[in-house]
This record gives sequence, structure tokens and C-alpha cells, in this order.
Amino acid sequence: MSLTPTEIEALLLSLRISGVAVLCALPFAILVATALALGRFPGRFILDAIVHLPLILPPVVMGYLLLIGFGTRAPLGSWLYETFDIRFVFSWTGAALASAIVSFPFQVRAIRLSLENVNHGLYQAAETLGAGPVDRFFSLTLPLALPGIIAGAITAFAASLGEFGAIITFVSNIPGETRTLPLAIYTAIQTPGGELAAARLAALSIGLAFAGLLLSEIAMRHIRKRALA
Amino acid sequence: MSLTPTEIEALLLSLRISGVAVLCALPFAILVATALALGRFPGRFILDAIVHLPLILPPVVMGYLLLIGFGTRAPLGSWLYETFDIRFVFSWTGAALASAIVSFPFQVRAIRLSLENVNHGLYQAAETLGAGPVDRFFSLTLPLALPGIIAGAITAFAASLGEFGAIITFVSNIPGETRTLPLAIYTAIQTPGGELAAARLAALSIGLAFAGLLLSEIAMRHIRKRALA
Amino acid sequence: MSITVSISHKLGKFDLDADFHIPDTGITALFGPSGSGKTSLINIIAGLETPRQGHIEISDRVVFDHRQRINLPARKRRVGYVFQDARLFPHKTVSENLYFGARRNAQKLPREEQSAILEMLGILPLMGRRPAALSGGEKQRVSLGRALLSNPDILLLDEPLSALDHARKQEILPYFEWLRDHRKIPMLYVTHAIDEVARLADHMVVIDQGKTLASGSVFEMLGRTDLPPLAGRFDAGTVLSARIVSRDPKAEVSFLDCAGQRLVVPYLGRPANPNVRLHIRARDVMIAKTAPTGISANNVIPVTITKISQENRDTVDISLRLGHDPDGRHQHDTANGQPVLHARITRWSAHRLKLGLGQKVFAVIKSVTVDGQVADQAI
Amino acid sequence: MSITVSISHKLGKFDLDADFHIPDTGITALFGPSGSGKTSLINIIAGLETPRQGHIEISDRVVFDHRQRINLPARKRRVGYVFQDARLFPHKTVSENLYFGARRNAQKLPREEQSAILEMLGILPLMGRRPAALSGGEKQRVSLGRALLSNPDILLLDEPLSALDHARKQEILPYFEWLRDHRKIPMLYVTHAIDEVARLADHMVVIDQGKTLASGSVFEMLGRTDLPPLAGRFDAGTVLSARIVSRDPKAEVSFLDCAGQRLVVPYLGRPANPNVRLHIRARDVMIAKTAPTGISANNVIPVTITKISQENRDTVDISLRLGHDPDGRHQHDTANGQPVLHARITRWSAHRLKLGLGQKVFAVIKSVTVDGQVADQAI
Amino acid sequence: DTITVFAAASLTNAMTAAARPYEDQTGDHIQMSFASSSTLARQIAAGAPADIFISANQKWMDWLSDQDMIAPGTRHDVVANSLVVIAPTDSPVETVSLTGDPGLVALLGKDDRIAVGDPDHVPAGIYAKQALSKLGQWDELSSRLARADNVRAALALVERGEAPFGIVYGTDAAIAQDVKIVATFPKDSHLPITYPVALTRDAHTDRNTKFLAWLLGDDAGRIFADYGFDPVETLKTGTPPQ
Ligand SMILES: Nc1ncnc2c1ncn2[C@@H]1O[C@H](COP(=O)(O)OP(=O)(O)OP(=O)(O)O)[C@@H](O)[C@H]1O
Ligand SMILES: Nc1ncnc2c1ncn2[C@@H]1O[C@H](COP(=O)(O)OP(=O)(O)OP(=O)(O)O)[C@@H](O)[C@H]1O
Ligand code: MOO
Ligand SMILES: [Mg+2]
Ligand SMILES: [Mg+2]
Repeated sequence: MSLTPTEIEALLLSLRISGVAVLCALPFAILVATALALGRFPGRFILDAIVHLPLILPPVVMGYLLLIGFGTRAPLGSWLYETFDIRFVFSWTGAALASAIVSFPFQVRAIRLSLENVNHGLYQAAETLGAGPVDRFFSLTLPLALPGIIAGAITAFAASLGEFGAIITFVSNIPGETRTLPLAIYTAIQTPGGELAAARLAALSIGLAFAGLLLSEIAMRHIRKRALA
Repeated sequence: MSLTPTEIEALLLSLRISGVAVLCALPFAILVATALALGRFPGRFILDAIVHLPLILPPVVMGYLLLIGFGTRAPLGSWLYETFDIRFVFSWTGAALASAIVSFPFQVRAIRLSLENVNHGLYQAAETLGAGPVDRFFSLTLPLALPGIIAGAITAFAASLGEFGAIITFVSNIPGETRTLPLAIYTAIQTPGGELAAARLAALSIGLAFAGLLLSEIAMRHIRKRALA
Repeated sequence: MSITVSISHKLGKFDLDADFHIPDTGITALFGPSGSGKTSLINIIAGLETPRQGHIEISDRVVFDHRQRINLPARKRRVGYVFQDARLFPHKTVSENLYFGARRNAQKLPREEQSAILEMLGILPLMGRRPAALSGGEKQRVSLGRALLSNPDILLLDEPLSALDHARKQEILPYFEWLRDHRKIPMLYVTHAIDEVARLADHMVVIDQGKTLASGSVFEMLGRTDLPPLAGRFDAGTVLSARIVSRDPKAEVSFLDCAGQRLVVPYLGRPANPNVRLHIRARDVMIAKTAPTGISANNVIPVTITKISQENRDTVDISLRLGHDPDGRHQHDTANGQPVLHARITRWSAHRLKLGLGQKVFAVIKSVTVDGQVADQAI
Repeated sequence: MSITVSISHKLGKFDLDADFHIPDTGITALFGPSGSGKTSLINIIAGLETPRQGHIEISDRVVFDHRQRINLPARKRRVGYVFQDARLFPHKTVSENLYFGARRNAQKLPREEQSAILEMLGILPLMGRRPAALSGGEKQRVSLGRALLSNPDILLLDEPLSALDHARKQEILPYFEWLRDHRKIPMLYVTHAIDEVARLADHMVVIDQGKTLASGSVFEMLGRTDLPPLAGRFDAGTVLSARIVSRDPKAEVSFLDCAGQRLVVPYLGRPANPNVRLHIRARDVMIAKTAPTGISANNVIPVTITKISQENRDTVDISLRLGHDPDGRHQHDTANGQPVLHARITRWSAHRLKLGLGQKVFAVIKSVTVDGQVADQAI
Repeated sequence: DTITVFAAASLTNAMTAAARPYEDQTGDHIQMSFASSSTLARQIAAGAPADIFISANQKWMDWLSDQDMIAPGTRHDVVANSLVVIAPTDSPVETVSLTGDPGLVALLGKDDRIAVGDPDHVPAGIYAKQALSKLGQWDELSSRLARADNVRAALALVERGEAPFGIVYGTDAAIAQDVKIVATFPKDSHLPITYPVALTRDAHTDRNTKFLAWLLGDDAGRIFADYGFDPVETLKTGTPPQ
């Protein structure tokens, strides 16, 4: 079974959008997870709740909210467009934005869980050795939470690959620009007799995700082995 | 703002479906997470990949696959129907099934991460004290992974509350039976001028999820405090 | 109730080759420097690590045999293991930790014995706490209690008292003796404190760089100065076997007989008993050319110099055979049936006294420096 | 370089009230039974726990004051803390662990000194490993190395040598002495081993059940038998100040002068020096009515009995003032300017010798039982 | 040059097929986005770069028109469709009477449902509601509907045999594999099923107008007919472009 050019197009687009979404969201996810796990500040619960919003709201609503917020006629969207020439609507960057937001809670949850497992005594030891909070964060927290960060990134990547509602609502279903694998599957399914095409695309999706999982497994094993070496 | 009867109906339905989905999936999630975290068996990677499938595939495809697998005409579905009078299609139990499957990966990931953090030395200690594998699982693994289990359940609950595509495809959008909050929101949003109704429903969704989050935060705090007492 | 171990194993670049047999029940000290393989060896005996090859027998039960493919899982070996790090279950209270093993064992200890253990370890006030709220020594005591309450067939103790103060140790050590004598539980005991070894152990295995250098009774092992881990130790000395003959009217001292010589030691708590073990440190033995009088030291023992070892820079170790030989016949013969005592004195004073082989001198030993211990079985 | 601590704190039901002042630099032993609050106190001094109230001053720097709202964070207190549990960073190699603090400190130790520390601790072969692959004692050594390499202003040591064998301890202890004497780094040292205390410490703080019972120079503290944690200890004794007068030609022994009495101890490595500290255990001091001759013991010191304490069941502790009083004038006066020695002998033998207050007798002490230590500063 | 077309998802094959000959003729590139009419309408309102919008119903075109987002005078109906009742091929029922008594409901088993697009928002469902109401069957049937997200989902329910009947467009029924038409709703039982097309507000250019004209012309009409669409009987609004 060789892939048609359209299939390859959708595949590469999905890969790019999910990859960019996960990587760009990662620093923010780490930041937010750290604040939630280690910080004690008013509004912590509100932040926690906001992070979960994209999970709770149906993707279509998220897409609609994005459309309202980042459309070229919306204040934020038009400002970004006019000032930086960044246009989210109907472009793959918008799809990446939607994917990033929708998969954000997965990243935060996993990272936070890992952060909360770091032994407090190690922080104390580092502090007596002269490491300040930022230093401790980079020398201890991050590396020790690495398995969680990878797990979170993988979950988010998988979720991005499957994201449909928010993307189609926010950036429409434009071949080569925003028609990712799930949207291509949807398009195929809309067509009577499109089942075969849909199945091929679904298989592609699955293959892609498996490759991502396999990579993450290898990375995890490497990390664990290192910790015992 | 008082709720209309239809809103209350959708709210209660969502609550019931998400609650049942998460609780019923929990034991399986723990089982699978344990196998993935602690087991060494051939096919481990395949299992891992299968668990992630619902994330990767667009929800619509998941719904379609469910229809094929659990429809009354499908072998499994008809067997369940004839033997146990369990019918998934067009009923809220089907919505719960769809939610459970779609939110399954979140539960597994979180639980697995927690399991992998349990100190191996404790297992050794328990073993010299006569605890067999099953005993160790219940006396050490489960309680020590509790934060992860709760985190996973909460993420899954939130994801269930937002689940849309699989439900609408698998069990349709039947008021009072399968029209959960997201489906109600979707219905409203698809209607010109339905924005206000959609917003009210979305607010309801958010309120529900916040309540769940708040409960989980309290539970977590309780567990942590206990561990330090 | 013997223990036979003959295994080889590899940990990274570290090779462990252990080969020893302890014919008897009792307490076996596992002695060796940091990083010599003690913990690894105990892990293997407990069944927590599987050696590359070899054979392990505990009380005539083969628990591991590489060729016969026998490898009893740890939980079936009925070992009580006190880990070097306490390994308490963080989510369980002290009380739940303590009874974890006991609840899983059909043969429970009698209630009173359980209470006695908790009392002795001083952990009754801690029962409701969780491990995070314990001090280092408290953790160690709970860990010890957990192993003891599980009523094991053999105890593996990895430095069980290292974080405890002297007074607490003095409360716990007699319990180990009691366990050995009354419950006949064999113990493998890792420690760096020769004091503990001498007082407790019947046997001793010396390990260095992953090899078991020697094993045997504590009597012979503590006398050996050729084994690197033992050489040059401040408290090296002799372990002697003696028997209680009588006591003074006020029961302040016991009179012993050791190879025909009378010894006086602090009261041992029994009017008469055939089996007493004495640990006499070389540094506590003074040598006198003539028997001094009017001194507080209660023990002035005629001895014959059989060996003068010059290994240390400013001290000499002198071997002294008990009794004055009628002639010089046996002077170079270390053993000759008679027990041997070791004395460490400055070179300068050996020179001053012009000590030489075969000389008949006196060993002067203060009673309070002798560790005496009654054993119910032959030693 | 003094340390002043006056704090109160609460941990669960445990109340900690510490109040002591150490006027001088040097090594301070923190001594107390398991669970008495030693680790908690050290945590507070390090800044890892904030006490409810009080005041802490290290080397005239106020690091905590409850009223003035001063609370210097731990990383600014420049403490080197060796934790009771090693607390190595599991994801870093031994080498990365060791240099963690050093890399964060502008004032680095000279290269040679760093190498010397690693050499002494015997951790050079471990540099590339991760903590999971270390033995218990190796972890402890790396933890110690990490604190030392960070070049701190004060060292807090929580049982730093408890998992180490005798030989390794003997290599590390002199380094602490060197640190104290040459680098003038004050140390607070938690240990259960009186041997270590006596050899190292200048000051001592005794803590029991969360209260600091006493603090002061090791000289007076080790002589006190009224403090519960110290009472009844096997190795209680005296610490004496002396000076090196000369040595024998072969440099095997040093001749000391202690309050006009000549003492002979194993060679101390210096031809002459005004400041030597001697630790003489009570159990090692023999009493003779007349000066014995022809004995290996090099020290026969005229002393006067000033006190006979009858606290123990079968032994007595006898205080001996150095020198024979010309008349009986001072016989009941313990101090009287002259140093006091403690001897522990059996009751039975005290009775046999008919010892009584004011008697002029001789203390007989073997050279090898004396722990001597040169100090570069006045003690 | 690229012409961006936002078209209702039910037009996916037909529009894809119709655009190809035009691209070949003119060299213009036709870029298409298929989604539900409501999604597309909202996107255009939010500034989507669509040149042409084809809605599956009049309502969303009206809505966009109210938002002042379509170019005045460019709105036309492009194709029409019929509404039919389908059943799985293996169903014993060959034809059903839509006017008779008892109605459809009598043919349903206890738990059976009729698959339709959600009458609350899916155009096919809205037409179905009109027709059933007109035929006096709505009250009985409204609680027996399986309301699908779109027509394709309703079709799938019938194809899979989960619903014994479904109400879908004639175009869907024509191409579907495992279903048969058991009744066709009378044309007067519902508003005409027509797909309106219009240029968006800022897209009133010659190039776009030319494509619009082509879509309304005979060549395109033949292609639409191939996919089962009916020709539009009366032009509702505006004048045909030149
Ligand atoms: N979080 C806590 N909650 C309640 N009590 C505590 C807590 N932490 C410590 N304690 C108690 O405080 C006392 C002092 O503990 P600390 O660790 O300072 O003892 P320590 O002197 O270091 O003992 P060790 O020699 O056994 O290490 C102990 O009795 C301990 O049980
Ligand atoms: N996983 C491992 N990989 C490589 N080397 C290891 C590993 N575990 C232990 N070692 C090495 O094996 C040797 C023996 O370790 P072990 O823990 O048995 O020593 P030990 O005698 O118990 O020492 P200690 O008294 O310090 O606890 C040490 O040199 C240690 O560095
Ligand atoms: O009474 Mo002594 O001086 O210990 O033999
Ligand atoms: Mg060890
Ligand atoms: Mg402590």
C-alpha cells in the first residue's frame, strides 16, 4: 500500500502541527505545572481549573472560542495580524495553536505528578550547597521530572494527532494547510463509499502515533538505565 | 440565573455518564497501567499502543468503531444484548462506554507514572516479610500510587465531561438519554443565535468540572497530609 | 541449622565470590570494610538478588542452586532482613509497619514476646506516627522491630544498631543473645564494631573486595592479625572460653576458670555455668615481669611469651600462652592446647622490659575491661 | 567564631528548646540519645527548618532572629551539611554530586586540597557511577566529600562516619582535626561514639528529650557523670591537657608533662608542642597502693583519692587528683587547680584494697590506651 | 490563482468532481474546505478567507447575509435535493406509506429508532421535521429519533442496521452501499431542499464571479446530477450572472 500525495500531505501536516504544538506548549506546561506543584499562591486553584478547561469544554466550543479570540476581526487576532503579521485563522499555525491548547492539560498533569514525587530532602541538600530556587529547578526538578515530561509530551502528541473538533471549527478544513489526518478522515467519511480511504488514513494515524510511542519508550528506557548506571 | 429543566437534564446526564465511565474504567486502567509499568512480557508495547488508540484516532472514528464493535448487529454487541440485555446503542450506557474508552489513556498514563515512581526497595522489604505479588500490589503499589490514580481519574472525568465526537457518533444525540452537556452545547452552537444558550451550558460544564477538581484537590491534600503525619 | 554459601556474582565491575560454611546455629558476624560486598551478599542470601551461579543452603534447606535450578523466592525463605536503610513503608503508620510481616505469618510470636520487643526498642510512643516523622535512630528501631515481629527462621542484620546510642544498644544486644540462645534463630550480622562482634558472635566471616577471606569461630578469627580488615584494629584481641566457678558473697564479681587459671570479672549473673566467653582486648593487657601486689587489677595471670610481632610502627603485639611452662619446650609453639592471650604495648616499653620469646611473665588485666558473656550452649 | 543558639521549636508533640553558646571555634560534639532532637537542631541551624522563636548566631553573624525578623535562607548560610541519610542526587554521577556545591561557590578550594579529600575518602574509583550503584558506606563518603568540597564556613555533621569501618574512620578523623586547626572551620558534630567525641571535640553539647542539658568544654563534660546521656557509659573518662616535652630516640613514644607529672604515650608526631589533649578512659585506669615496677605500663602516676562514687551496682568510679598532697589539707577538694583523673574498678577490688578518701595511691595507665592529640591552639 | 470555496460537507464528492474540469479549463486553483454549514458560516463571519460559500440550507446563508458578510446580488441556489426514507438492504420492508395510518412508528420495534440528522440543527433533519409534521407523524416519532451529527452519520446507523429506517437526502441514498430507498417524501411536504451559493463580501471579483457562473451552468449541473442532485427548478433570488 503506497501512499497517495494527498495522504502524504495530510500526514506531514499532522506531524508538523502536532510537533510544533507539543514543543511550543512544553515550556509553558512546565512553568504551569511547577507553579501548581510547588507554588503556594492565591489563585492556584483558579489556575488549575483554567488549565483543565480545554478538557472539559467540547472541542467545538474551544474552536469557537478560539475563533472569537483569534479571528482576524477579533481585537487580539487583528492586533497580532496587524502588528506581527501572525495570522492564526485558517492557517496551520492556528491548527497548532488549537492542538497546543487542547493538549495542554495532559502535559501539565503528567509533569505536575512527576514534580510532586521529587524527594524534598534533595532540595534541602541542594540549598545547603548554595543552589537558589532557579538553580534547583534546573539542576534537580527538571531532570528528576523528565520521565513525567516525556510521558506528558507523548500523551499530548497523541492527543494532538487525534484533535479534530477544535481545528475544524477554528481553522477550517483546508487541504494542505489545515486538513490534518483527522480532518482528512472526516472528509472521507462524509463521502459515501469513503470508508476505505478513511481506514487508510486511520491506519496512517495509528502508525504515526506508534512511532511516537516507540521513540518515547526508548527515551524512557534510556533515562531509567542511566539512573541505575 | 436559574437552570431550565433541559439544562438540568443534560447536567445530570453528563454527571452520571462521566462518573460511571471513570469508575468502571478505573479497575481496568489500574490493571493495564500495572502491566505496563511493572510487567515484562512480549506484546507490552502493543498493549501500550492500543491503550493510546482512542487518543490518536479522531473521536468520530472511535464512535464509528464502537458502532461496528458494540452495535446490536455486531457479534459482541448482539451477544451482550441477547445474553445480558445490555444495549449500548442509543442509550446512556453506550455514552458511558464511549467516554470510558476515550478517557482510558489518561487514566492509564497517570497511574503508570505513579507506579513507576514507587521505590523498588520497598517491594524488596515487603517480599522478605512474606508478601506475595498480589499482596504487595494491594498493600504497597496501590496506596503509594494513589495520587496518580486520583489525578488520572480527575483528568479522565474532565475529558469525559467534554467528550463529544465519539458519543454523538455512537449513540446519537437523544435528549434525556444521550444528550450530554457537550452535545447540548453543540446543538445550541449549530443554531444561528444559539450562542447564549451555548454559553450557559458551557458555564454549567465548567462549574461541574471545577467542583470535581476541588474535590480532587481536597482528597490529594488529605493524602499528602496523612503521609507526613 | 547450618548456613552454606558458595556463590559468585557480578555487579557492574564488582565481582563477588563468597564461599563459607557455618556449621552451627548462633550469630555470625559478617565483617569487612565499606564497599566490600556485605550488603550484596546478604541480598543474595535473602533472595533479593540472584547470583550468577552457586549454591546456598540455610538450615539444610537448599534455597538456591544454580545447577538444580532451585531459586526460592525471598518471601518463602522466611528471612527477617533489617536493611541498611530502614525501608519503612511511608504510607503506613509505625504500628502498621511493625505488624506488616507478623500479619502475613501463620506462626505468630506470643503476645507477650511481641510486647517485650516493642518495649525494648522503645517504640511504643511512636505507634501512631508515620515514618516521615521519625528520627534516624527511631527508623532503625522500627525496622528492627518489623523484622523481629515477623518471627523469621533466620535474621539478616545489616548494621542494625549503627544509628543508635550506647544505652539503647545495651538494651538491644542482650535480646539478640536471648534470641540466639532461646529461640535458636541463626543470625548473619553486619557490623563495623568489633565490640558488638566479640560480644555477640559465635562465628565470623571476613570479606574484603568481594572475596570471603576467612570464616570460622570468633575465637580464632579475632586472634588473627593477618586478615587486612582486622589488622591494626584498636580493639583487636582475644576471645577465650572459660567457666564460672563461683562468686563473691556480695555478687559483685564472678570467679572463672580458664585453662586452670583463675580470672575475676564483673558478676555475670549466674552462680555457676560451664560456658562463658571472654573478650579481652590486646590493648588492655599489661605485662609484668614479677607479679605486682596491692593493685586494683584483679587478674594477674602467669603467661609465657610465644611470639612478638613487630608489624606496627610504635607498638608490638605479644602472644602469651596461659601458664608458665615448666621448661622452655613449647616456647615457639603458639597453640599447644593452652589458650593464647594477646597484649599490645609500646615498642619502647617492650624494649625497656627487655621482653623476649619464652620468658615467663605475668599478664595483668583489669576486671572491668573484660567482656564476659554466658552462653547456654557449648562454645 | 562563636556559635550561639537559643531557640524553641515544636515538631508534632516534640518540643525542642536549645540554648547554648560555644565561645570558640573548633569542633563541638552534639551528643544525645536517639530521638533527642539532634537532627532537628542541626536542621534549624542550617536554615532548613524555621524555629518558632529564638536567635541563632554563627561566627558573629546573626542568621536567625525571631524578633528582628532575620532568617537567612539556607543557601546563604554557607553551611556544609552532611545529612544522616546521604541525600545524594540520584540522577547525577558521583563526580557531579561531589562538585555540586563547589561549582556554586566563588571561593573554591585549591585543586590539591580537593584531590586530597577525594583520595582520603577513597571515592576516586567511583566517580563515574550513580548513587544507586554505591554501597551504604560509599554513599556516606560521597555525601561527606560533597559537603567538604563546597568549602563551607561551618560544617554540620550528622553521624558522618556511622556506616564506616574502623580503618576508614582512622583516615578521615585526622582530616577533621586538620580542618579545625588549619582552616579554622567550626564544626557541629553529631555522634554516638564517645571515642570520636573525645578525640575530636573541643566543646560538647548534651541534649536529651529536646532540651540542651549542658554545654561546655569536652574536658569538663566528659568528666560529668550526672548527665543521663553520658552516665554509665563504658568509655566515660577524662580529658586532660598536657604538653609534649620530648620523645625517645627512636620516636616511638612522646614524653608529656601534665601538671608536673610525666606521662608516656605513643609518639604524637611532634618533637615538642605546648598543646596536647589526652583522653583517658576510666576503665583503663588501674589503682596501685605502691608503685609497681617491672611492668609494661609506662605511666605510674602519684594521685590522691578525692571521691568514690558508688552509683553503679558492681563498680565504683574513683576521682584521683594528680600528685600526692604533702598534707591532707585538700583531700575533699575535687578541683584545687590540679587535674582530676577518673578510674573505674570493681567494688570487690576497691574493698579488697581498702581504698578511702584522701589516700595517696598510684594510677597505672598503659600508654596504648591513651588517645593523644596535638592541637595547634591553646585548649 | 486560488479560489477558496467553503462548502457544506454533504457536497464533498460533488464539488470536488465539479471543480476539476474548471481548474483544467482555466488554470485557477480551487481550494475547498468542507465542514458543517454552521461551522463554515461562523468562520466566514470571523474573517475566513473564503471566496465562495455553499450552504446546505438557507438558514446559515441568511445568517451570514444578516452579518453583511456576503456580496449583495451574488446569492443563488445551485442544486436541489430530495428527502427519502431508507432501510437496510436486508430489511423485509420494501416500501412504506408516508401518509397512511398507522405511520412509520408502527413499523418500529420497542427499542428501534429512526436515524435522522439532528432536527435541531442539521439541515436534513430540519427538512425531515417539516415533512413529518406536515404528514402528521412528528408527534409520534419525535421521541423515536436517533439524532445524528450529520447525514452521513445517520446513514451509517442504517447501514450498520442499528436503525431500521433513516431519513436522508436522495443523494446519500443513491451512493450508499447497503441501504435501499423505501419511500420518498412528497416535494410539498417540506421547503425546497436547495443549496444556496454566494460570493463573500470582499470576494466580488471577476475571477470569482466567473467560477460562480460556471457552477450555476450546465456543465457543472451535469456533474451534480451524476452525484444524485436535482437541478434547481426556480432561481429564488438575484439574476444569473453573465
Ligand atoms: N515531623 C515530625 N512530627 C512529629 N515528631 C517528629 C517529627 N520529626 C521528628 N519528630 C520527633 O522529634 C524528635 C527529634 O527527632 P530528631 O530527628 O531531631 O532526633 P535525633 O536526635 O536526630 O535522633 P537520631 O539519633 O535517632 O537520629 C524525635 O522524637 C522524633 O520522633
Ligand atoms: N549496581 C551496582 N553496580 C556496580 N557496582 C555496584 C552496584 N551495587 C554495588 N556495587 C559495588 O559493589 C560493592 C559492594 O557493595 P555492597 O553494598 O555489598 O558493600 P558493603 O560491604 O555493604 O559496604 P558498606 O559497608 O559501605 O555498606 C561496592 O564496591 C559497590 O560500589
Ligand atoms: O577491679 Mo579492676 O582494676 O577492674 O581489675
Ligand atoms: Mg552495605
Ligand atoms: Mg538524627
